[in-house]
Amino acid sequence: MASTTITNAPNPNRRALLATGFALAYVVVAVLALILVDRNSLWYPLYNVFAYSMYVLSPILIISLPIPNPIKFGGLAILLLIVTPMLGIYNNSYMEIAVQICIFAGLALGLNIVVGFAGLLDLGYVAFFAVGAYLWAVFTSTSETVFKLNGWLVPGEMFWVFLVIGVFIAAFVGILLGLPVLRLRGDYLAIVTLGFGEVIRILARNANDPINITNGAQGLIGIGKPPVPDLLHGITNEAIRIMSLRVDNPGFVAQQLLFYLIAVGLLVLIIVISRRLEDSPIGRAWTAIREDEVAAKAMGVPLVRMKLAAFATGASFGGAIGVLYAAKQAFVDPTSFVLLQSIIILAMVIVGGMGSIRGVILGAIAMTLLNLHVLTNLSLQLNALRNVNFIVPIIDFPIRNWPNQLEPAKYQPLIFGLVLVLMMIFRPEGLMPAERRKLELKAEREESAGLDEQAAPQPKGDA
Amino acid sequence: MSDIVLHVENLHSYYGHIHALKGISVDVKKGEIVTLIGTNGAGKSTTLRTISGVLRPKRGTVTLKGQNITGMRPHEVAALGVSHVPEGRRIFPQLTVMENLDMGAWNVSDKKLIETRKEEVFTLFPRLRERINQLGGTLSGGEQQMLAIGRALMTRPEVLLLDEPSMGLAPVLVELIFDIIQKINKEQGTTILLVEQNALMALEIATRGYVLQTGEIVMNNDAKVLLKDERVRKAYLGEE
Amino acid sequence: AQDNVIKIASQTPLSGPQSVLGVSMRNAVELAIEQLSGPIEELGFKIEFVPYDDEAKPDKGTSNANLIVADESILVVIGHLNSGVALPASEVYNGSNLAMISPANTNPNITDRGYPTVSRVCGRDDLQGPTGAEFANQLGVKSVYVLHDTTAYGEGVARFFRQRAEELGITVLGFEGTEETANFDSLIQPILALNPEMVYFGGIYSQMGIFLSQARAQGFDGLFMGPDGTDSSEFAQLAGEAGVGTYYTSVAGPANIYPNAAQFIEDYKEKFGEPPQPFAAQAYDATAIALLGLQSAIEEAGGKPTREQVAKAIRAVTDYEGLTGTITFDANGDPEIGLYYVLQVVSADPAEWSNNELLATLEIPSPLTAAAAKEE
Amino acid sequence: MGAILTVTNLVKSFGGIAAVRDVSVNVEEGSISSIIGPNGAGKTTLFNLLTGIYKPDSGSIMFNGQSLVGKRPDQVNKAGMSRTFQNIRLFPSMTVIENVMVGMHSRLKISLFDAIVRTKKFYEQEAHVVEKAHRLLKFVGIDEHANEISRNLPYGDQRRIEVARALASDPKLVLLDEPTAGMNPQESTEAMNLFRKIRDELGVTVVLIEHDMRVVMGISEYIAVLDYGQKISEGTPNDVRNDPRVIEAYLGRRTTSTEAAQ
Amino acid sequence: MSTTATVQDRPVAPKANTLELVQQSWIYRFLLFPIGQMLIFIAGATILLTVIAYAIAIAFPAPNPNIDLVTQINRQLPGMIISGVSIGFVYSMIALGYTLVYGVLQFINFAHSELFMVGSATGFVVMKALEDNGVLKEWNPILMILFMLVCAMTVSGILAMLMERIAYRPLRGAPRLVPLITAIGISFFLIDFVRAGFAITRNEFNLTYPVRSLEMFATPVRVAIGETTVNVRTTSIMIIISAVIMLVILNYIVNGTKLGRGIRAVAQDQTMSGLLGVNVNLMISLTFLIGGAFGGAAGMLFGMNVGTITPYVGFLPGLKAFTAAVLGGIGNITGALLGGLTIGIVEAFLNGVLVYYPALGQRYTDILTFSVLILILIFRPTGILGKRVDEKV
Ligand SMILES: Nc1ncnc2c1ncn2[C@@H]1O[C@H](COP(=O)(O)OP(=O)(O)OP(=O)(O)O)[C@@H](O)[C@H]1O
Ligand SMILES: Nc1ncnc2c1ncn2[C@@H]1O[C@H](COP(=O)(O)OP(=O)(O)OP(=O)(O)O)[C@@H](O)[C@H]1O
Ligand SMILES: [Mg+2]
Ligand SMILES: [Mg+2]
Repeated sequence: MASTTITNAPNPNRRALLATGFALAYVVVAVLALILVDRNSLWYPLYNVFAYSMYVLSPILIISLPIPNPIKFGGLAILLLIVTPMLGIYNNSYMEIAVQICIFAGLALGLNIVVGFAGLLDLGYVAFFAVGAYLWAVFTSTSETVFKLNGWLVPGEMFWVFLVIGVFIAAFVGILLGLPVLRLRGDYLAIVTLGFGEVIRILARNANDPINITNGAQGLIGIGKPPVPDLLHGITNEAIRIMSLRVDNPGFVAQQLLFYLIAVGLLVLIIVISRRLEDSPIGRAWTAIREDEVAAKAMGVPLVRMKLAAFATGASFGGAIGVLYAAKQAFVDPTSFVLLQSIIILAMVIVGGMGSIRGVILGAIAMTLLNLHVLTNLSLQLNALRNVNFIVPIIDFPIRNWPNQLEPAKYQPLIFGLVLVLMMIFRPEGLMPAERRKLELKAEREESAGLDEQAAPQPKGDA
Repeated sequence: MSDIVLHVENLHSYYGHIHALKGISVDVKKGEIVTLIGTNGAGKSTTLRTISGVLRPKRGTVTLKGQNITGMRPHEVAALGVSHVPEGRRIFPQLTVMENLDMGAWNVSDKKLIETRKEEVFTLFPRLRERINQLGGTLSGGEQQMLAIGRALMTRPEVLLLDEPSMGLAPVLVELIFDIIQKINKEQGTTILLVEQNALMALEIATRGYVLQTGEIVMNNDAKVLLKDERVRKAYLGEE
Repeated sequence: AQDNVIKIASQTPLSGPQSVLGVSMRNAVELAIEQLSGPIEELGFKIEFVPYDDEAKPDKGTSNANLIVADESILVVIGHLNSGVALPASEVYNGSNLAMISPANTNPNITDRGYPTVSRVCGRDDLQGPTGAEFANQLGVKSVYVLHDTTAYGEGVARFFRQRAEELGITVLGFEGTEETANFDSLIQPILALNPEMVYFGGIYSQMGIFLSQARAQGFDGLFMGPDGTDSSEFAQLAGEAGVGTYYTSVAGPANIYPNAAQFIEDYKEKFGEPPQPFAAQAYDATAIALLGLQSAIEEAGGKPTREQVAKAIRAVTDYEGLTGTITFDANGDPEIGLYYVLQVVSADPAEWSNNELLATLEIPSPLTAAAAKEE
Repeated sequence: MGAILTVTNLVKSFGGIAAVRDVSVNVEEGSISSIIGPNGAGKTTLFNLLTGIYKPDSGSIMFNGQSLVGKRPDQVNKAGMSRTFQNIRLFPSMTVIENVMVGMHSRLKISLFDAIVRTKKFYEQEAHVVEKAHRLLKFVGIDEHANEISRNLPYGDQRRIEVARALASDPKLVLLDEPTAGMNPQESTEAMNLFRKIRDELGVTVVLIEHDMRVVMGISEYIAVLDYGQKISEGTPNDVRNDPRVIEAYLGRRTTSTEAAQ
Repeated sequence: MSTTATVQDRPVAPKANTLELVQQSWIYRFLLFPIGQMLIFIAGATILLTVIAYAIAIAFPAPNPNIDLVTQINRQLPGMIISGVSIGFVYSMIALGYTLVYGVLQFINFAHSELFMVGSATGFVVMKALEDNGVLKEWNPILMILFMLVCAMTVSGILAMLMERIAYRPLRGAPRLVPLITAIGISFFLIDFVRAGFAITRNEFNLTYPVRSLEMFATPVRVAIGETTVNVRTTSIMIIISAVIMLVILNYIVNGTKLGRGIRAVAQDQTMSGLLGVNVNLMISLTFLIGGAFGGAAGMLFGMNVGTITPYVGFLPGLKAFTAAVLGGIGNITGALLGGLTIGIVEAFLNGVLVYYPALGQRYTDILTFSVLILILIFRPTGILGKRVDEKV
């Protein structure tokens, strides 16, 4: 984009070289840290917190390197398509978190189109995710739904077709929702989307009576998975052999690997589409709408059509991810699509940096790690220390005396909330803000040093 | 120098990285009308905003009647008798005309006094009396400007900071506003610091003037002298 | 390095609104390991306990499940509270042949999938619900209003109750689900207007207790019945006098009859300073079975067993005399014979909870066992 | 040349306030015209009605042979009428050139598909858009600031961006609402030259609202005067300047005399 | 000053007549008018919904042959109205907090529902303490409720102020979504903090108000209408009375006092208010204090009414109240009031009728309530009372 400013470092070549060297060293250290550790050691959980978090952040590091694109993307491809799968086979939990990160990053990017690009606050984004998930689920679940009773089920091979159908259905639902409500402003839109999210969830929960479509609160079990190609089985077995691992069920690992590859593929596709839309007349129109709706429409931007495009695009990402999610979880029930989920996805967008693709991904990584990895492992660490009756040196405090009530596992929401608050207070522009937003925010905050000015530039005359 | 009401020395203000004021010094004596003129973006409004505390300066001091008020918050400055009518009038759109005036009297607790002052304002601007219960946001531009000035007068300020009171007004109203400024100054003895694009008219009613250019004062003299100055005439009065 | 360490994991909600139950289950597992791992330690192995928090969320549960299977020293999982979490998580466990014993998932689907790794020590909704209906019929109830909490558990058991009740000729005046946890006014109005002889609430004590106290305060004077989610002294606390006379079905033996159970409650209180909640006794039993299975697997393997061996050994445990009855698993992992009890609350005092009156005991075979019996 | 814009009996009221009552105006193609009048006379409201931001209560707007009543703002823009705002309304955190590029939106033919797949058409059009935006920025004289964030530019330059943005959709007519408000005399002289250039070089009809009589009288060929929502006078600058009703309601005696002196 | 005269060419407003004098009087503006408005609205809404309910009952008889819908509605009607109105007032009081803060800072304070929760928890703690000290039965019930109200309002109000000071003030000037996320963070934090607090000190977090031990609250008032007797809980009546009193007071504060004018001014233009001498930060703090206090009061009243609360109790009423605030026109105080009542009453009626159609049931109440919301917003995009601001360009 024309706006990006070029850093004028004294010697860009040397800088690039240095940075690349650093990144390389970083990745190598992270990978070694992950494979060389003794998994039975006392401090493993804590260690794991750092080692894996470090590793997961490496794609962002590589993306930010000031080196030519082919090299950058080559490196990234190696990292994502070779190193991560190997690590994932070596330790399945790494693959799991990687898949979850891809899923949430994809969702966050979808919401980013709506909130970050077009500036429409959508609090019910999870509805589109649900649409995608239920779409695949009802057609493959072994639960006793009308689909099964009437023999409408489809085999796992159809996954790919449904991925595409999911995109369109979700986009369609997005438009359906958008048509009546897009004339609403800001917070009015927020409440309606929130309501819509709840409506979809309530429908999913209740559409088991009188006709059983979704199996209601029981959820749909035994959802189909895309068949694993032989090649992938081969690769997995080979990898297991090379690393001389003892794996109980290689087929399961291969399946996980397949999901990982699909998730990465989808995510890359979503990133590319986001990028291209952002840097196009459509992206410019979205920004214009976000900044000044009246001026935008007076300058010839058709508001409703552009907003619908944003809704539909964001929704379609959610739909595709939903199909993947259903297949991966093999189980779908309404509790995965609660308001809280929408809010967490929104938090990813904002914590990362609204409108910044890289930032949003980072936000998704940070929040997913925090939720699934960091807090869990900290609890495990405490538990491990308790099991060996560890005595904290210096203060001579036996961990075992640590009251049961104060176990960190019980305080995950508390810690999570605190982290959110602190992150926003110290980095209100997000972890990796979009260039545009950074400027915007800086100006505003400097000014509010004295007193808070109106966000818009000084009105010059009125009436 | 005891008659200096407002003393501004070597003021530096920033908007982010933009260095908007680069060492401004201004003195205003009691009962004077002093005008700041200058091109767009010269920093005139910024000077007023720094004085009234909307912006905090990086360096420099603002002294009001011998008291250092640098970096005070706007409501504290206002309590000391400084009224600032900012650019763009800033009427409270959802308050009625009456309530807007009441807001002006925020620091006055004597109810009777408030009533008398309102009367004074209505005498100055009979048009406002007709619109007592109209919402501020629906007034026309000129009416809003009257209301903004009237609101600022509710405290009987010692110092009135006026930022482009004539902007966007019909010629007939421009005249009216200038007349009123003079009247306030003469009848109530209010000291006025006036920022104007309409340099000609401003200099005509002012005692002294300062010329600003990109954040610095480039000229500073009696209004009469400035009016005759070659450069001023050329740059700010639009003469070829 | 530590090849002699065997870990037992638990996965239950430790945070969030359902943490009361989840924590209690986790505590019971810890208690069981502490009390019962002696024989295994004699074999030279150390049992470690690793509790995980599934937050009652399927994603979190699945992701934890992957963490769990990645830790090779974990050989058994005790969990979960919610069927919605157990179903996807057990897919992961099963994928790695890791045995899961469920103390609380009464949803039929848990075992109906026929996984060799997945067993449960609790009853099934499709047996417990009907038990309640049968009992209501015995009481001579003619009309009933059925409520549930819209969860897989609550709705499941309520449906089976309704189905059986209709078969028995009881008029079902209404069937409603609610997410509400505090203000039940709008639920109560139509019930008062319909005036059913009994209200059946498929859910958990925290919701039922509040509902019942409000319903009584507004003049509902019919009978009230719930499933095993009722079985907590907290119910008496919440419902107060309104709760006295409440019927509930349970799969856990009442403490005042089973000396083991009484002892368990005492030990639990002593260790954790509070009474155990519903499903704690089942969690204790599940752990005990896990330990038995481990022991025989170790003995068989002559060293550290594989997960597959452990899962097999657990299934092979027969006639385990637990707090909640005698358990032998069928091929799907259900207890062959489920014991279902019907009890009645006798006092508003929580301390009196263990004295609740046992009205009936039913032995119901699991579907698989029943089918086998029919064939013979 | 005939009238490019014909407004007949336009009426608009807000609640009880009749902002525009029965206004009829003709704008000749290729002319520079002004609308003046006291504050609150309904000038801006008239612009808002023309550009579809407000819907008229009654009356007709014929522009370039088609009726604009009931058209949305973006449709009006596409039909060839573009505008600036009384309170500058740029997209504050977009760069200068991006602002102008947004102005071209109604002339672009890009679908989501083109943007995602990056068809040849897309690249060609983007190249054209950038080139044309630079041309317009040169035209108004701020091309050197093309890549700056627009909110950081001084006020006068922001006005120019607005003009360039308004011209980006190749309009036949531009409406400029107080384009020289807050400018000093020297700057407004430059602005006047720019408006002439718009008409002379681009052949775009110009209609402005102004309170600065020097500008109004200096460049308008035709002036309409509104007061309380009604047209009270119209004609050449000379006609209007000497109309007693205009002097009474709007000009005031002193302005008339100072201006005469210049 | 010859020019002054030329501007004054519009007729002067006519002299006020007696009706206008009455309308300007204090009693009318701050007592009769707001209460009248509430009554008329409640009456209108219930009559409308009653008619609809009967129409539905006659047009679509219940599928269950054992049930005659018209009789059912006859029996339920008084109960539905009272429960709808009382929960409606609870929503209104919470919605006010959303609306006040929104009016001043233009952001949705998602943590507001937790102020409600903290209020209800405070009410519990106070009442429990009274019981433990044996004074519960001795105190005059009205006095006791007042005392509990004051405690709940103080705690929630101060908490709201702290929240603003710590988590929102540093973010002023940041994009609007940023404080939204901090608010969500605070919400998580507060819920878990309260849960942990009670879990540690009392080993449980189901908090049962000791209302049952009080004669006055334990037994409902029985009102016989025709052959049906209706049980009305004293606590419901208490909610309605307290809410009306408090709403009248709030209306007076906001529209009739200098403080209120200051708050409204800050809501519209902070800089300008500062320039006129208003301590902007103080006004914002006070706004949070008032909003928080109302949330706290609602929480305590709600707690007494339902008997048992948990740290998670804020979510649903919070969501409904947020909806109510938007429905009424966010930023508009009367709007919040009417929005809350609308949602409460509509919900009560939907619940009361839907229950008889097994294919629908109460589980669809929320969907239908949202449909009502969407429908209203489609026709009035800024809520019932929101001003239709065609943005002035
Ligand atoms: N809110 C703001 N953010 C960033 N820069 C600003 C802001 N306000 C003013 N500036 C910059 O500060 C400088 C001085 O502006 P100021 O408004 O004081 O000028 P001025 O002399 O009042 O001009 P004008 O006649 O246009 O009102 C200008 O370069 C302007 O671009
Ligand atoms: N959206 C609106 N709602 C209510 N009243 C409005 C609205 N827009 C304009 N008005 C009223 O219509 C009248 C005409 O306003 P308009 O802005 O058109 O005046 P103007 O001629 O442009 O004045 P100025 O020269 O001060 O800009 C004014 O009384 C104004 O208050
Ligand atoms: Mg200025
Ligand atoms: Mg105008």
